[in-house]
Amino acid sequence: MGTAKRTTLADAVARFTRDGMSIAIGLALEPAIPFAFAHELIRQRRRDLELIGPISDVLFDQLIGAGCVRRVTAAWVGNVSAGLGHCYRRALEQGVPRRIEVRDHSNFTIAQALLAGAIGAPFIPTRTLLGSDIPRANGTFRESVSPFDGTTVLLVPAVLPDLAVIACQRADEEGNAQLVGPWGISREGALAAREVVVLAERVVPRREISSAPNLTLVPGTKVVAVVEEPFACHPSPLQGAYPRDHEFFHEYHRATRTREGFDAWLADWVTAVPDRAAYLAKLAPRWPP
Amino acid sequence: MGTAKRTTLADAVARFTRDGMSIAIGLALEPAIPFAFAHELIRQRRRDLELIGPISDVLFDQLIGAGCVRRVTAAWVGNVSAGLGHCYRRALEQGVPRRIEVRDHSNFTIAQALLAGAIGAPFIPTRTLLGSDIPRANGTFRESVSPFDGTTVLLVPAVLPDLAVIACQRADEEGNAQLVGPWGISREGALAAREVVVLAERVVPRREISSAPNLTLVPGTKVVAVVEEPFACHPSPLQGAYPRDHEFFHEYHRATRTREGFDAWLADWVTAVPDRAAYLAKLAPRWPP
Amino acid sequence: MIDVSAGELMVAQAAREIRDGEKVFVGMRLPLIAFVVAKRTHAPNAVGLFELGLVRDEPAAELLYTMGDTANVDGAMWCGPMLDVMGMLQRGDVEAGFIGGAEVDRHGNLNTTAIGGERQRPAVALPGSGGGADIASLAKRLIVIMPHDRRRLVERVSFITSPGYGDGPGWRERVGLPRGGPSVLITTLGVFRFVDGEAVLETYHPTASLDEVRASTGWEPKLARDVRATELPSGEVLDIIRGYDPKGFWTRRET
Amino acid sequence: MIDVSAGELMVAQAAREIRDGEKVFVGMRLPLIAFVVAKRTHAPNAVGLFELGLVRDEPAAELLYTMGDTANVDGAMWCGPMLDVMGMLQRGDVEAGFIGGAEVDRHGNLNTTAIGGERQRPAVALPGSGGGADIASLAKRLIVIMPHDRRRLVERVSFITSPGYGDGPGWRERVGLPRGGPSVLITTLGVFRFVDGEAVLETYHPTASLDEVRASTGWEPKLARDVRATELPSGEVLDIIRGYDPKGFWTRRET
Repeated sequence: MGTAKRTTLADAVARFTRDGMSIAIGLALEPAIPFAFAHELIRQRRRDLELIGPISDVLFDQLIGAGCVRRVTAAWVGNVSAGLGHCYRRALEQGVPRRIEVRDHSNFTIAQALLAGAIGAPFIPTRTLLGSDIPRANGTFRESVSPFDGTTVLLVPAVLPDLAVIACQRADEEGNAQLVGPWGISREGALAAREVVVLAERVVPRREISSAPNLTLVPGTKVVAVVEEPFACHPSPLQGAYPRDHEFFHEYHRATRTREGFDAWLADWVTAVPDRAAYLAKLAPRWPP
Repeated sequence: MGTAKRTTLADAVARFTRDGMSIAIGLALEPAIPFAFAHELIRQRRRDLELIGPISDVLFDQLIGAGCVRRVTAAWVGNVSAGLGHCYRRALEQGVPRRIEVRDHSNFTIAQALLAGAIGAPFIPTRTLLGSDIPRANGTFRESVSPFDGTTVLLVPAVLPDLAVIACQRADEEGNAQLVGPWGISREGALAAREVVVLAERVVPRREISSAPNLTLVPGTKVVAVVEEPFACHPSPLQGAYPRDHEFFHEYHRATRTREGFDAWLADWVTAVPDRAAYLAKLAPRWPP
Repeated sequence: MIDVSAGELMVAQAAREIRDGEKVFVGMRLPLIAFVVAKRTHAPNAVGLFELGLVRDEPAAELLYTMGDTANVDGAMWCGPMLDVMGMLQRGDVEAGFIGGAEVDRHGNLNTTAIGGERQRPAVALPGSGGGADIASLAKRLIVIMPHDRRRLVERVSFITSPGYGDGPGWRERVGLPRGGPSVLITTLGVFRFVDGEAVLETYHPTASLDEVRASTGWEPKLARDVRATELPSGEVLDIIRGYDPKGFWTRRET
Repeated sequence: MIDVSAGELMVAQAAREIRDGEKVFVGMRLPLIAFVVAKRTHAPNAVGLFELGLVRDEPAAELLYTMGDTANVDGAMWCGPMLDVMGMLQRGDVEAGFIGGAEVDRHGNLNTTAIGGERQRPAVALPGSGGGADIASLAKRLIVIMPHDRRRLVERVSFITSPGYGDGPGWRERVGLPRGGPSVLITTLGVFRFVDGEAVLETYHPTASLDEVRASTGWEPKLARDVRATELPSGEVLDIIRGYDPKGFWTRRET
């Protein structure tokens, strides 16, 4: 097996993302959020993206504020420990920097939508959200009746992302990616996607992967690019590698209350920073802790 | 947390099984089959059981031959490396030692039936088995049309076993069970069941479990009994502990061609053997290898 | 006055809502601390489920800012897919769950989606459901925690993110929800118990008053026959709360 | 005569059916050895999927008696739930799969369930589908391997466990199957290729003859215009087969 999948983050974003595509990212919920990937999307000025995920902590907020996003298919967009996401609010309330569409989900329905995609089912029937206004707002669900017991069910149709981005502790050069810690909907999202990009804290020899194959979240057969990118998830945590940088989230919250504040933050931490190494140099010495 | 769940195999079978119940067992397919549990079911003369599983290698065959079984809900019953299951054949073809009912599944539909049970969905829609005679033979599926794209789907209703039996390498005293190797439909089966009994090669302190919680197949909250029973899966393999005893399967195949042969085999290896320790003593020195 | 914050009172009350041996969707913020209190006092066998894919029966060793903090994984008994945890919830294996909201109405319906305007162009965009709507739909018992003012406790929420009792008794059954509904609404000012699908004021916090509760509620609240002051947390409970959140990050934040 | 067993001929032909880079449901018995041959000759980038929950791109280091043997887990790249592997199959991510059967008909339908009588009281009870019916339903291409005699190659199977082309062209689409169907039937006597939903004899093994194939088939088989003898395995291929199964457990067993 070759090493054709091993590449840099900039190359992976250049080759495997395009304007208008749907990207599932931040699938483990609060941990293992591939912020490095989002920042590179912003630097490469991708536009009209559909973001798919459960919650995203501030990753979705940043991409929305940077004008990369057309639609958010998610259960929650904000800043988990600080509160609201200011860019998300500005986009929805004022159309700043552009209007976005929201396709509302709950965590469970987006999980089921990606499960359906992962196993090739057209939909999954559920009893969550009956009576909620989310199904009406979402517009893609159907209410139905179970032919087995006559009870009401909500049918959640499959979601099939063009791309899923997975950050993890280790992967081999074929993309066999191992994630330790909560998986959230990472596996469903990766298996539902057409292609997967893996950001690994360490790229390791196959024998390290095959010594514990139960930890492999997604087999390399789905993976098109493997990037070794240490600290790719900062400020979110990666189990066994680094903790969450709570203060960074709170600073972001304070700094981005205004559009000008966000633009300054973005210039400071993303657009004026060529790559993750420079970002980490800028963080030092405060981080890693 | 107490140690009230820790017990012996005989006690677990006495307290948590009863005539007529449905038991999901052998859920990892060829490996990690809890033969020790099946033998104790036979010794305690449980009757009218419904067995639920994908394939079972010869575990289902033995329980059928011993007259414990009323119904088999499965994808396959036989002897994986040797061929047919003679007891299964005798039961179906001749009603010997008693008639049994078969509820036909494929591996994928029984997986989906238990997935539905595990996540509390009434059914899972699938495209497998369209055109097969299995749905008609099974009788519980419904053909339907996806309201999203008008395509035909088969609806597989949830299966909810009364009990699931899981064999694994290690578990703590609360029943947090960690299985290394292929999981087959073990997790779906355990989560779909009302109660779970765990047979662990080793019962370990909590800290060993929580050092790698991604390997926990089922949380202890579902588990009613934890039995430390080394070599509980012989002649099937348990990864990292012992290999498959191929010859034992082939001997069983040869020995059980007739009902008298099976009865002799059963007396020799099960009913005249008080417990797993005696079984292992009988196997020595040929096994463990 | 009384040296107890509203956050601490809420945590203490929330802890009382957890029964021993229960499986509870803990969520984050105040409920997370309530779980710690319950575990260390009357409910040592309670088990916490976290929707991102964690089950644990010992609280994390340090204060959590999110359920995904590394400290919440250390010592977990199970770690894996959200689907399995949500599956347990949908099956009916989970006794109770905590959620908060931006708006709640007298029937316990919660809005965390948007206020005013159209959904795609709201006056105020809120973060959304997360797992809240799932817990509200599927847990056997829902415990609601939120700040108390007239903009939040409203006659009718403008969007039902997390279903309570809809428009009253029988509604959950009619829409097809399999079980559950809010059992209690704990606010910065008091505690409402749901009776026949409607919030009934059971206690007002000693930091507040009955009049303040009435003035801050967007409907005329029903009062329990024996409406009274909320029981103060014991010294032991306050010690646990303050030991776990020494800076008051969650228990003394502005709401 | 020729010192090649029918099993070895079948393995060699089965290996030819695997293309480089494909994801293949390998199953067990002869196909497992075919996967080894393909990997070591023309298809070094083929990946094997095993329905019990394994994905691997190197064959196991020793002969497997079942796909769950410990040697098949050692060196695997992925190990976990069957549902994920079957899910890849249903999504259409799997190019090919192998299955066998007790009966096959001219349209490639397979029976592994029961022969004669009622389903609940058959004349002969067979083990059942296992994953065979799923592979037949959902793989892009199905490779069928089985012993050849008139009781097995029948005009019409008595029970369709694994759907082939039903009663002919268009049937799979009509019943709702998303793709696939048998591409080839490899027997102990020859190789049939499916054309317009019907098995056409492409080659007969040099260990057999055209007449023997005809006499052993339960229908009058269509013959390819250039029907010919099956290509013998090269010395390299035979070495791989015999190196992997030195005792001929699978390649020389009585069928």
